[in-house]
Order: sequence, then structure tokens, then C-alpha cells
Amino acid sequence: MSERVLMKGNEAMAEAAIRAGCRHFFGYPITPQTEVAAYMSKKMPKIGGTYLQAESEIAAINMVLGAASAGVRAMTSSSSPGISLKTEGISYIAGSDLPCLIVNVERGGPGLGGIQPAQSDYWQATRALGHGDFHVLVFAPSTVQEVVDLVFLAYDLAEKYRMPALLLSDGLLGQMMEPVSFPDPVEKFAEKPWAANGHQNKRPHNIINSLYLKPDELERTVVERFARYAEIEAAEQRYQEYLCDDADYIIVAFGATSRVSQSAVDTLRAQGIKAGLLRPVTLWPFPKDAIRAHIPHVKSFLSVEMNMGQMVDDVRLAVEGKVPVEFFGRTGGVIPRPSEVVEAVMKVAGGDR
Amino acid sequence: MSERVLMKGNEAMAEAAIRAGCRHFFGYPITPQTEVAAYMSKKMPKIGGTYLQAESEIAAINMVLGAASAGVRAMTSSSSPGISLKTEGISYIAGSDLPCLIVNVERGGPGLGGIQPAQSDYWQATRALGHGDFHVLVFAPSTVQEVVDLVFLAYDLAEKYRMPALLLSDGLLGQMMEPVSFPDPVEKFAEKPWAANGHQNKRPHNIINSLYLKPDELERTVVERFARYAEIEAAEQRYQEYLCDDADYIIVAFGATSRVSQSAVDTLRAQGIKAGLLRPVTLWPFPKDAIRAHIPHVKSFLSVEMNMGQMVDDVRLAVEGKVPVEFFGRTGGVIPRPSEVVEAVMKVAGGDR
Amino acid sequence: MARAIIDEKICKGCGLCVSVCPKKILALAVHRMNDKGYNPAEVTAPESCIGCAMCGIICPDSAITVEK
Amino acid sequence: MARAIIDEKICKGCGLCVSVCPKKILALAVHRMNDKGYNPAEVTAPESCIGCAMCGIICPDSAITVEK
Amino acid sequence: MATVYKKSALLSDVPLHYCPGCTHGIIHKLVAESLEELDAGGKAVGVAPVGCSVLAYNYFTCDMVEAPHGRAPAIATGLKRALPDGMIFTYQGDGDLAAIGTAETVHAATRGENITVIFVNNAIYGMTGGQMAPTTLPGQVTQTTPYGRDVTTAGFPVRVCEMLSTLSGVAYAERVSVDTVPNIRKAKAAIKKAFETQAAKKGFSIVEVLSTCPTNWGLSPTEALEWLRQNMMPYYPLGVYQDRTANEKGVF
Amino acid sequence: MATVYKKSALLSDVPLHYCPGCTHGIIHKLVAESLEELDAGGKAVGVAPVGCSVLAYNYFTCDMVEAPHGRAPAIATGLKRALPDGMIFTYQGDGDLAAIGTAETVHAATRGENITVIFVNNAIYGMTGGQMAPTTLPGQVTQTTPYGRDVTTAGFPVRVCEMLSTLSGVAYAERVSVDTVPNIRKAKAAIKKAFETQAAKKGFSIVEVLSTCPTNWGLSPTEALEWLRQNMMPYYPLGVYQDRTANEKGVF
Amino acid sequence: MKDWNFVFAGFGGQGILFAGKVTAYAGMMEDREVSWLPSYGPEMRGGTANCSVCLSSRPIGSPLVLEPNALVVMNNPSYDKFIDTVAPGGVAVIDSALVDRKTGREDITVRYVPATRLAQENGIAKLANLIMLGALWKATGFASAEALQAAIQKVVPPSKQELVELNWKAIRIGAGG
Amino acid sequence: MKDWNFVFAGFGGQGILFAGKVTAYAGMMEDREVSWLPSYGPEMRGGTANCSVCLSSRPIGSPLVLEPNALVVMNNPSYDKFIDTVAPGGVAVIDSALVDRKTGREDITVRYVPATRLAQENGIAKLANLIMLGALWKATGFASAEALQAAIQKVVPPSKQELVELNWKAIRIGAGG
Ligand SMILES: Cc1ncc(C[n+]2csc(CCOP(=O)(O)OP(=O)(O)O)c2C)c(N)n1
Ligand SMILES: Cc1ncc(C[n+]2csc(CCOP(=O)(O)OP(=O)(O)O)c2C)c(N)n1
Ligand code: SF4
Ligand code: SF4
Ligand code: SF4
Ligand code: SF4
Ligand code: SF4
Ligand code: SF4
Ligand SMILES: [Mg+2]
Ligand SMILES: [Mg+2]
Repeated sequence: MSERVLMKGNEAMAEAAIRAGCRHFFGYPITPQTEVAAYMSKKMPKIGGTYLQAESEIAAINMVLGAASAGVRAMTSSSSPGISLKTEGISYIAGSDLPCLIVNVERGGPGLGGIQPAQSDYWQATRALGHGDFHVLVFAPSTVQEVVDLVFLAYDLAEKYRMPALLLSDGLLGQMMEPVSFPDPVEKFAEKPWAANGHQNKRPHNIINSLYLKPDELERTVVERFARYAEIEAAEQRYQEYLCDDADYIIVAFGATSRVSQSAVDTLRAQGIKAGLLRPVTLWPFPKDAIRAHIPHVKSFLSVEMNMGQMVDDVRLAVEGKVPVEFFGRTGGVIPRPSEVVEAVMKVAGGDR
Repeated sequence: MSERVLMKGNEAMAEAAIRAGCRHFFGYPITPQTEVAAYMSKKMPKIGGTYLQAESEIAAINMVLGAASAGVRAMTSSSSPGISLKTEGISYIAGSDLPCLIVNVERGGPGLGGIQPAQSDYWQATRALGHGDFHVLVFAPSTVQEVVDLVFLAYDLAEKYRMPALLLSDGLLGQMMEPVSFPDPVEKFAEKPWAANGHQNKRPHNIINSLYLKPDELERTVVERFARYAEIEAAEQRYQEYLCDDADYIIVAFGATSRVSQSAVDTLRAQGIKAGLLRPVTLWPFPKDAIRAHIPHVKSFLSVEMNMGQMVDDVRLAVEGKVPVEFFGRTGGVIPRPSEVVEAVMKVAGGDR
Repeated sequence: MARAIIDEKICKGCGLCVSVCPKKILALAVHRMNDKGYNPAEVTAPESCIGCAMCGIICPDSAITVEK
Repeated sequence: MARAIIDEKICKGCGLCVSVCPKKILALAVHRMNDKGYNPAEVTAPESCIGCAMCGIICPDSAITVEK
Repeated sequence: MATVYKKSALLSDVPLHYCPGCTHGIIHKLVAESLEELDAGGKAVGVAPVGCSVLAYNYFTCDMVEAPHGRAPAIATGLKRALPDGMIFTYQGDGDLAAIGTAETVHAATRGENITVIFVNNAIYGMTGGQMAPTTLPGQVTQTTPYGRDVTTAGFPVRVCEMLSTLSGVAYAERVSVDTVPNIRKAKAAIKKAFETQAAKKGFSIVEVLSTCPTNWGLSPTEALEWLRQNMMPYYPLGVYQDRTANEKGVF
Repeated sequence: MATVYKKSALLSDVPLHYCPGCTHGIIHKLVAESLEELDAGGKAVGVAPVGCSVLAYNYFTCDMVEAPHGRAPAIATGLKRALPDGMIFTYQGDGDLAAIGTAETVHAATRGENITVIFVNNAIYGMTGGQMAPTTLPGQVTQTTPYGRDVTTAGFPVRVCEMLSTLSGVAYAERVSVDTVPNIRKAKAAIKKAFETQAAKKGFSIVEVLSTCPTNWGLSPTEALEWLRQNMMPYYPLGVYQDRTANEKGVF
Repeated sequence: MKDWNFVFAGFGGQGILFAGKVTAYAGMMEDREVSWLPSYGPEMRGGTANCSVCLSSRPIGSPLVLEPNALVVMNNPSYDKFIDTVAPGGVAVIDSALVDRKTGREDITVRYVPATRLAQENGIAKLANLIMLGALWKATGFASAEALQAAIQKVVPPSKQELVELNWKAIRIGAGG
Repeated sequence: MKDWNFVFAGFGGQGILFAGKVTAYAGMMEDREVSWLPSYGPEMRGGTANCSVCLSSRPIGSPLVLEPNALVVMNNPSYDKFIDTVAPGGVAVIDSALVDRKTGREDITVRYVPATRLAQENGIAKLANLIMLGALWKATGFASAEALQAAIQKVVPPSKQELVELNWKAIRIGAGG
């Protein structure tokens, strides 16, 4: 562990990736993630790594596909519109069973939208980072320290399960500074016998591919992949709870909104309302088991998001109608105030008080 | 109405678009939708329309953005990987409140996948055709005749609500021939006072744009758009029912799988099992009210899809845990057999029999 | 007689006009700031203006009108 | 002595080898079809082969081996 | 007294958001003046890029469309096909046109698409805070080439006019600069000629304008003009790179 | 008797899926033979495109990666940065390289990316059934130019070698053909030289190979070779378009 | 009328898809529900082509025929692929000039028709497909003669109406009259 | 120790973000939870810049300070934007050399410090920001002198350690001693 330093989320992310063994970064500038690339362009040349500013987000994700094919820890980062452009490539990476790290420092959409923090790419992240049946691991840090920790975890799990990992940050987390300390650099990496890195005439040729012209073959690979997904859903749901044990009202919120919500919970508790916060750390797999565990004692759930209501679907799918699930959100780059969240809970509590 | 002719789904779609007033088609070849472009390239030059083979799917969707900005009925078609590439542009079109028609003749994914029919872009179509908070109208025809009818409807509703419409077809529907007759050509079009078509010094300049640097402005446009979405959800849910009124088991299926499921329902009824089929015609807005209406008499719902289980989420969200919702699917280009669907229903029926 | 009229509200004090005036009669008003916090350009010797419009042509913010 | 050996199973009967053989000793076996439904190429006058390998060089399917 | 110079009526009253001395503002004026002189404001539709000039849609008083990053030529193509008699132009930065938009640029050009492209080459990504652009000079320090652009890893700049002039659809391609008043005058003539090329349906026209970014170059506006002259002009020589406008049918 | 010609060991036993007489097969052989002669099979990683040659990953016995349509140069870039001593090549069709992949091609070239691109120009989209390609000749009938390519609406073909040769990162660019045995021999020499250029780290190398598509041209394999000679060669002259390999450091 | 689920299979270029299309049109002429679905994709390049055709009195569920009650095959690979899929009681019409196998199945009706040879002999070398169709028609009676004639009329492009007569000739040869 | 929610605001180039960073570091030196959040985006090009800084004994919820209990402003636009947001009982430190307004608010403590002039007079023209920070420190005592000194040490890059002394000097001027 390094000593604590004050660092921007975006820069801490870049440093964490380097310490996690990433030596191949491919990016294209976009606000509010530019610091990631700026940091990489400064550090990589000094440690023999690659910082390459691609001609586009599409080129960047495909460079990642290439580098990941060779077995190295590769990374790209972007923000919302840039992520849309990467979706074809991400689908290929998933279909080729390659591990890599993709970062979305979300901003307001749709279209060019704005550059302030948002969470309106939740559905895209958890359900459709491209065409076809597949998932990626989705991590949602809420502090700069967690950005760092999840970068390490993301690489590990991506390699363990041979699939892409997405770190879902946002403009708030990317731009803010908080104290952070770094784990020791990773020095031992998993073997990658599948990598296309030149067989040196010592093994049969490796092929990285996502094409299966025969439907039953394609189906088989997809079904096998989903068997792995099922394992992941069983083993890797991550979340954090704050005062949930006795809560009447549980706010479900991730990333930036979970911070706001935590403040709101404090206020609510001070007012005698038994509120709690369940913060998904993995968005896929979604921590539905944790949510379900609270159904017996909860009067309702409130999903708080910086969008028009996306994660609330996952909460509803977990809760299956057993208690009400409500939504409160702001979008377009507006960060909800704790007081608004307090009000939203009050409204949900409604008649109860 | 024209006389009935036997026509491929893809060709009928192209002809329907032309009759619906589309004179601007921008595409890029991809199997299994090539016939759409081939048809357009043959017809458009003869009627003074534009067939333009773009340099990529990205260029094509942005040409559509340009033509739609000018106020004309524009169209593009592609298949799964090509649709991923279009997502940035679609998000811009939605964020710029432009009507247009986008076609996805789905094939198996992820990645290059395969070229046989699939429905594994359901989530993408209904939730994340790009970054940010937005929806597009999604139509899912199940016969060639319906392909034609929905093309007309798609243009009308897209213009009425000023938003993109997606026709979700698949390789099966695109390649098969069925008898079809065409409505009369549309001759009167809606006024488009917002269009960027040269103000001729007669009005203030029009701006087609999706950028709002101030978060509250961006939020306001999004919230206004969602108010329109709410209207649409109230007014435009479309579906078709087959033997649902007394059904114990309702299959929910769209497009190609609904045809298979209809055969299965017949078989099940013949065996004395009260099965029915509810076929969503619009996937967004999803016909949840229709589904809910059957909850009182249904023992369970079965979502049948050519994917690993996507629409089933929407069925579950509609049903809210009140009765079980199960899933049966094949993927990767495998078309389920009616007998498999029969079995799946039998399994669901399980102890009941 | 010619004159260059500078819209000081719009001027960003970039100095490009100053740099091109053949008569060297433009300068930034160092001790004056406009609402945007810029020191606007001003004509120091209006009588010398030849109305060549070079200042206007180069001004990125269209802050200068030239009459002649 | 030289010879061109054609793997008939692989041959697609495209005729490119036929078109380039300087000795004109290659032809498609019009009345014979291989498993893939093609009329394979055959050497009509083996003794005339000069082992120039032009047939091998142009064969897209690597169906021809030439010895000399 | 007569007005010998004033703001073009084709520019709105909205104050430009550009940094002080940024030559984007000059180029805006040239576009507006050219359209005005051709009396084309009423049939013009401009396409704004993503880049510092993204808000161009607020500045030009003709109809405007805001494009996704790099896709302006595709949007202009859609507009032109829908409005064959419209005067369609894009206004794009170097990142927009020559990095992410390379394919759209090359193909609009090779198609001989009857549009006019105003290409603002300032050797940097201005909007996002000064990253390397495809046109950043070898050795040039930017946010993402902190040790200077190293061509062995970051490659060489793209010379857009030179590259496009190899394509048969290009009717007119010229590189100009706005560093001095005479050059500004030449730039305006080029821009006007590009629009005339379009009006005569002769094919694709592009004017590459060498421009400054005082903010991200870390120079004063006048120093920036000097830097442009000293560094950019030698690498990007001014001049006409393609001119097929003398042919009656242009490129066709 | 000695074997004077046989299948390269760098080609697998999997039967090629190409149509009879399609020259993709010949080009495959040249690539394999060149790598074999340079003893580079063990360190080679090839990138297959989307196009008729998508299954190239099954045919070459070196490690292979299948790329999204048009993105092979980006993937090769990622591979090369991870494996600086690897022999990285792409094998791409004209739709792949010169339409959807234009940006990736131009930028790998201008970066001087140390990779080798084998560019198969058959003037058509073979795989998808014969649509117009960026290299389809004016007047050529294809599925999507049923009345012949009309340059006024569909634009002009892109001449890739000519365009890329304007970029500073290109160490070697040659256009060859496989229509006759002598031309096949020259094509092989060019491909080998391209790989050598890479091995010597001299920058980007590309060999454009004029190729046939008997199926979609609607011609017999031998007629197709003749059509290539009569129609493609005049429009796409064979020859070396760029050669900076004599410089000790290539393009750098 | 009976519901028919056909598979037509052979090499690309034999007119297999066309024969299917005529069949579907004939059904349409009699106001039945019909569908026609080709196999598609690169496999066609390999040489084989096939299509599913359904004629039914009710809306057609899956247009993909997996268990045809009538099969038309015009080459060995297609024979191998489809002969076992024919539903018991079904019909198989086999071009015996090209298919050298004989089935042992006794639960289906099999017609061996040397269509390709017959076509050559009758100077209509490219119409073996319609000879096969004639044989199928004879074996199944899937439509009336009028409907079939009208179908041919429809499917042959207006510019080639002289072919209508030849097509009908081929069908009659196949139907053995 | 009290929780602090600061807003620092002024023109870009005044060192507003830096002052905020020193503050956050000082909090960190005392093992408190801290956060620093800048405004970002093109608005910065317009000239104004600001940042939110929180020091707290508990994990920080929203790092975006909407109701600062202490405000530092160094230009008119920022004054106009933020003065009304200061929480009752809070503190506002205003560079009176640049801000020509005076607030009528009586529910907050206001310190007018002509920092920019003081900086010029003291030959540390670029350190008006730290003079302001000194004044803020005096008014709030948000950290110990040791913590603040250590913070400066941290924030100044190793290559410019000669600046540490000057920075501290500026803080002392601002703190009035
Ligand atoms: C898809 C996408 N990628 C990246 C961005 C971020 N972005 C905004 S402007 C810009 C670069 C602009 O540079 P340039 O085109 O040279 O214009 P300039 O600002 O220099 O005038 C980038 C990368 C974006 N908005 N969308
Ligand atoms: C994103 C995307 N767009 C389109 C396609 C469909 N597609 C497959 S191959 C091909 C064209 C191939 O043509 P070319 O590159 O010239 O290769 P050829 O087949 O002629 O060798 C296209 C458009 C695809 N698979 N993915
Ligand atoms: S018009 Fe000419 S002389 Fe007058 S101020 Fe402007 S530049 Fe100077
Ligand atoms: S050029 Fe324009 S903006 Fe710049 S100083 Fe002169 S008047 Fe002001
Ligand atoms: S080796 Fe030469 S002579 Fe012999 S068969 Fe081949 S081409 Fe003919
Ligand atoms: S060139 Fe090869 S495939 Fe073609 S006919 Fe000759 S041996 Fe057969
Ligand atoms: S950042 Fe550069 S290009 Fe952008 S407005 Fe400022 S000076 Fe001009
Ligand atoms: S379609 Fe054309 S390019 Fe493709 S394999 Fe066949 S002949 Fe070759
Ligand atoms: Mg720029
Ligand atoms: Mg091709």
C-alpha cells in the first residue's frame, strides 16, 4: 500500500490501472475523462508502456481487442457518446472471450448532451453494450479509493472469467479529488494459453474469433458463456449496506448518487425515519440477493439515480412486486441534492408518518 | 391497396417505405438485409429518389440525421453489428427530436456471430440504442404483410412524436416470401416547421441540436421528451392476442418466434391445454397493460424468444410477481421448433397435469 | 475622415487589431476592464485613422465597425 | 522428367491451371465429378510436363504439387 | 460616411464563446461574408462539428444542424441529397475532420459530394483541453504528447489537402491561413470560390484554414499567429491543391 | 525427383471456402510462402477481416485474430504494440479497408505503424453478394449499382495506394496483380518485401493486390482474369507508389 | 385441402428456389396461406441451396420446414441431408439422373425421376427443376392445374413470356403427361 | 472538529483550485475525510472557475457544496453567484481588491481582504489566492498550523520547494500576522 495522496478520480484510475499491470492504453479524448489519457500519456512512456491516442473511439476499442488478444492487460476509457461508438467492438470482445478494462466516465445524454455527471448509460452498461446475447462485468465505484480498488478487481475478474469489465464512473467521481492509497503493483499475471501472441512453432495456432456460421455452434458458445455468467451471478454480486438492517425504507443507489443518498439517510435517521442505503458495487451482476434479503422488513425501496429511471428496473426485477419500488432521479448533469432525496423518501413514506 | 404479390420481407419493406414517401435511403451492405438495399438501388433512381451506399453504417445513420433534419422521410437498414455502430447517431437523432426509420434485420450475436435469424438485440432496441435517457418506437412485425403495414405506421408515429422508429425484423422475416398487398402511396405529409431546410429569409433560423451545456436545460429537454414518452405509452401499446381469453398459459412472443408459438398453441389446445399467445407488436412501448389484464386468469406466462432471455424482463416487470413468468429460448440463429415450445409450456404446466 | 468604432462590450482584448493597424493607433485600455474582465481595445488617435479596415477584418469577435 | 500431381479431391475445376500451362497438357475432366461436384483438372500428357510449376503457382486451392 | 467594414448580417448577435484572439472567429466571419455576398443565406444549411466551434449553430443565422463528432460530411450529404439546391457546408476542426471523421471526409470527397467543407486546422484538440490532433506537428507539446509528439509512437500529421487531392471527386481544395490581413483576404476568396463551386454543382470543395489556439498553445493571440507562420506554414504549405472548377462539369 | 512446388506449410489442411477460381486463394498462398521463407510463422499474428476472407483464420497456421469489419488495422496496431517483435499483418478486402475501415487504414498508415497490410481489391463486396465497393469502377454493374456505377450519385472509386502514398508514415506501398504467373511472382516479391519492411521496423507497408470475384462479376475464372486486365489495371495502374525502405530508419 | 410443407433442395443454379416460388404462387392463386423461405448465407456459395414452402388453410406458423410431407431433391448432398426428415406418409421426388442413392424407407412414397436427363432429351436443359415440380404435382396434387398455370404466368417476368409455354411443357413432362 | 463545506471561486488563473487543494490536503493531514471538486467544462474558458472542498469527520456524501459554510470569492461574477448560498452563520472571505460589491447579509461573517493588492504590494503577485486562504484560515480555523504547513509542503511540487516559504508568507499575510 502506498501512502495516502489526494488525487482526482480519473488520475487515480489511471495510476491504479498501471499498478494493476496495464501497459497498453488506447484512448480518444472526451470530457469528462480527459485526465485519464493525460495521465497515461505522461506515465506510459516512462515505464515502457503504450499510450496511444487512437483516431477514434472505434479504433481505440479495436486496439484493445488486438492487445487483449495478445494476452496483455489493455484498457480504454471514454464517456457516453464514445461508449456508444465502442459497442460493436465490445460485443466482439465479449464474443471472443477476451478480458480487458473499459471505462465510461458518464456524462449527460442523449446525443451530444452535456458534460456534467450522469448515470443515464446504466441500461447500456448492464444490458446492451452492443448487439447479441452477452454481459460485461460492471463496477460502480463511489469514492476515489474505490475507483482504485475496483480497477484491480476488474482486471482480476475479467481475466478469471475471460470477459470485458466496465468501470462505470461519472464526471463527479472523475473530477473530484479524495485521499487515496494504492495497492502494491501486480507482478504475477494469469497464464493465457489462449493468447494470439505468436506460437513460436511450439503449439497449434490460436484463433481469437466470434464468428460461428453454424447456428448450433454459435448457440453452444453462447450457452457456455451464459453458464459462466450464472457462476458469476452466484459468486460476484457486490454491494455495500448502510443502516439497512432495521430499515423501513431502503434507498438503492450507486456511484455519485449513493453518496448523496448516504447524506440523505443520515438526515432521515436524525428525523427518526428508519432509512437505509444499499449500494450496488457491481451493477452486473446486480446484487439482487442482497436486495431480496431485505424484503421481509422493508416497507419500500427507492431507487435514486442520475437518469430517468433505469436501475429501478433491476430493483423491481429483484423485488418481484413484494413491496413497492419507487424511483427518484435527476438527469442531464444535475446532481440531486440530499434534501431532494430526503423529500423523495418522505413522499414514499407518505401515509406512514 | 395493390393486388397481392409474393414478396420477400426485405423487399416488401423497401417497397413499403417508398410508398410511405421515403425517397432517401442510406445503407451499408450486411447480411441478412442486403435485399433492402438492392431493391432501393433499383427503384430509387427511377423515381428521383436517393439510394446512397454509404461508406459505413455510421455514415449512413448520419446521412439519415442530415436528411431527416431537412424534413424528408429518410431511412437506413442494417443488421445487428451495424446497428451497434449506429447507436451514437441514433442517440443524437433522438436527442435532436428527429423522425426517421431505422431497420434492424437481426442476426445472431455477439460479435460477428452468425447470419441466421435471432432476436438478441431486444434489450438494445428497447433500452439502449445509444447512450443517455431516451427511447425509440420499436415495431416487431411477424408477417411480410405486417412488415409493410408497420413501415407506414412507423413513419406516421415517428413524425407525430418526432422521434426515431425502429423496425425490428430478423433474417427469417427478411428472407421469406409471403403474399402481400400494399396500401396506396402516401401523398400528404405532415408540416415540419422545425426543419433545417433553408429559411429562404422567411423565418428565423432553425437549429437541429442535441447539446445543452447547462444541466438544467438538458434535464428540461429530457423531461419534456419523457412526458411525450408517457403519452406514447398510454396511447400506442400494440399487440395481438390469440386464444388468450380463457388461457391458463400465455406465451408472450414477437416476430418470428410468435409464429412458431402460434403453431405450438394450436398443438397444445389440441391436447387440451389452454394455451394462448400474446404477441407484442410494439416492443417499445411494451404492451404491459394487455399482459396485466390477463393476470387474473393465467397460471403462468412463458416468454419465448430467439435469445437468452431479454423480453422476459419486460414481461416480469409487467406481471410484478403476481404469477410466475418463465422463459424459453434458442439463440445464435437457431429457430425454435414448435414442438420445443410445446414442451416448454408442458414443463411450465408441470404439476398441473 | 475615417473611423474605427470598437464595441467594448464585445471586445475580448485579444490585441489582434492592435497588431495590424498600419497607423499604430490602437491599443488595449490597460486600466479599464469590460464586464467580461477584458481590457478592451481603443483608438488612441482617431484623427489618424485611414479607414483601411484591417482592424475590422482581423477582429475575431466582429467588435469593430469601420466607416470612411 | 517432371510431373504435376493434382489433388482431385481439393480441385474446384476452375481451369486456371489449364489456362497457364505452357505445354497445354492440362484439361478439366468433363465427365468426372469430385465429391464437391466439380470437374477436376487432369494432366492429359504427363510425359510432356516440363515442371515449370506455373499450374501450381496459379492454383488458388493449392491442389497441385510439382516435382522435377 | 460609409461603412467600409461591419459585422456580417449572417452572423447573429450571440457573443462568440471563443477565447480571446482565437481565429475561429475570423473564419466564421469569412464564411458568413461569403454566403452573404452570394446571397445564399436563405438556402444555406450549415453543419456544426463537435469541437470548439460546436456552438457555431448559434452564430450563423442560416439553418444549422449539430453533428456527432466527425460526422458532419455525412450529415451534409444527407442534407444535400434532400436539398439539392441548398448551399450545404460543414465547419470542422482537425480532430473532427481528420481523426474520427476521416472516413466521412474521404468518402464525401471521393463521391464528389456537392458540399463545401470549411476545415479549421489548429493543430490541436481545442475543445477538450489541448490534446494531440492528427495535425499536431512533430515535436509539438500537447496535453497528450507531454514530451512532444514522438512520431515513432504517435505517428505523423495528416496533410489533408494533399491526401484529398488524390481523389477524383474533389473539385476544389485549397489551404489558406488567417494570420495576416492579406491572408485573410485570400482565405475569404477561397471560401467564396468553394461556395461557388458548390453552386455550380462541380463537386466537393474544401478550404483548409490554418488557425490558432492561443489557449492550448499557451501563447498570446499575436504570438500564436507568429507560431502559426513559423511552424505550421512550412509543414502545411498554403496553396491550391486541386482545382477542377474550370471544367464545365467539374469533376463529373 | 525434387518437389519444385507444393502447398506452403503455413497453410492448414482446411479446404478453402472460396468460389472456384477466386484469386483470394492465390493471395493466401503468397502470404504464407513469404512468411515461410522469412521463417516468421512462429512470430506472426494475422488479422482476418470481415469479407470473403473472414475465414482466413482457419487457413493460416500462424496465430490469428478475427476483426470487426474494417477495423483490422486497429487490431493489428493493438497486437503490434503488445508484441513489438511480432510479425503482424492484416488481410483485407476493399470494402473492409477502403470503405468502413478508411479511418483505421489512413491512421495506421500515417502513424507509420509497423504492420503489413495485404489489401485485396476485387472491385466488389464479395461476401455479401456483390454490392458496389469503394473500388467499383465507374459504370460497373453490381447488385447496388444495377444501372452501372453512376459517379454523379455514387461517386468515384478510391485509389488506395495513391491516397496513402501522400502520408509520411508509409514505408512501402505497391500495387500488384495475380492475373498471370509472372504477375503472381511479382506480387509475391512485393508481399515479401512488405514483411521485410516490417521486420526492419521501417514503418507501414501495404500491398494492394488486384483480385477477381468470378461469382459476383458473373464471369468464369479465366474471363475474370481477363476482365481484371482490361478494366481494373488501367484504372489501378500496377507499380510502387511509395518506397522509403532504402532509408536506414524507414519513415522515422 | 391438405396442408403442404415442402422442401426443395439441390445445387445453386438448378432453379430450386424458382420451383419453390412457383409452388407458393400456385397456393396463393387458390387463396391459401403460403410461405417461401430460402436457406441463405455463405453455405449457398458451397453449392447447395434449398427452400421451405408451406401451403396451408390457416396462418402459417414457422415457415421453416423441418419435417416436410413432400421433398424434392436434385443432388446427393441434399438427398443425404433431407431424406430422413420426410414425415412418415410423405412424398420424396428425387432426380435420379443426379442422385445415385436409393432410400430404404418404406413409410414414404418415393418417385425417382431422371429430370435432368429428361430435360436434356427434351431440349429444355435448364428446366429440370420444373420437370421435378411436375412430378411433385403429380404425386401430391398440391394445387389445381389452373392455379399452377396461373402461377407460372406470374413468376415468369413479363419480358420473357415466351418461357411460359416451355415451363408448362416441363411440368407436363414431369407429371408424366 | 467542525465539518467544513467550502466554495472557492474566481477567475481561472487566480489559483482558486490550488487554494482549495491546499485546504483539502490540510484536512487530510489531520486524518479527516476530505474531498475537492472543481467545476469543469467549457464554462472555465469563459473565465470563471470554482471548487467545492469538504472537510469532515465522517464519510463525505455529496462532494458538491451547494450551501457552503465558508466561501472564498475573488471576482464579481462569483460573488454574485455564490454570496446568497452561504449557510446562515457561515463565513465569506472576499477579495475586496477585485470585488466591488458589499453584502447586506447580517447572518454571516464577512471578511473583506484586498488580497490581490496585498499580493502586489508584497511582491508575491501570483499568491493572492493564498492570502485569501490565510484569511479563510483565520476566520474559520479549519486546520492546525502544522497541518496547513504540511499541506503546502505536499502540494508544491518537489522541484519548486523554494515556493513553500513564499506560500506560507502569503498565508500569514492573509491571516493578518
Ligand atoms: C464521439 C465523441 N468523441 C469525442 C468527443 C470529445 N470531443 C469534443 S471536441 C473534440 C476535439 C475537437 O478538436 P478539433 O476537431 O480539432 O476542434 P477544435 O476544438 O480544435 O476547434 C473531442 C475529441 C465527443 N464529443 N464525441
Ligand atoms: C459492421 C458490419 N457491416 C457490414 C457487414 C457485412 N459485410 C460482411 S463482408 C462485407 C463486405 C466485404 O467486401 P470486401 O471487404 O470487399 O471483401 P470481399 O468479400 O470482396 O473479399 C460486408 C459489408 C458486417 N459484417 N459488419
Ligand atoms: S481602420 Fe485601419 S487605420 Fe483605422 S484603426 Fe483600423 S486598422 Fe487602424
Ligand atoms: S481584435 Fe477585436 S476583440 Fe481583439 S482587441 Fe481588437 S477589438 Fe478587441
Ligand atoms: S508444371 Fe508446367 S508443364 Fe507441367 S503441368 Fe504444370 S504448367 Fe504444365
Ligand atoms: S487451378 Fe487448381 S482448382 Fe483450378 S482447376 Fe487447376 S487444379 Fe483445379
Ligand atoms: S480552446 Fe483554442 S480553439 Fe478553442 S476557442 Fe480557445 S483558443 Fe480557440
Ligand atoms: S464471392 Fe467473389 S471474392 Fe468471394 S469467394 Fe466467391 S469469387 Fe471470391
Ligand atoms: Mg483543432
Ligand atoms: Mg472486395
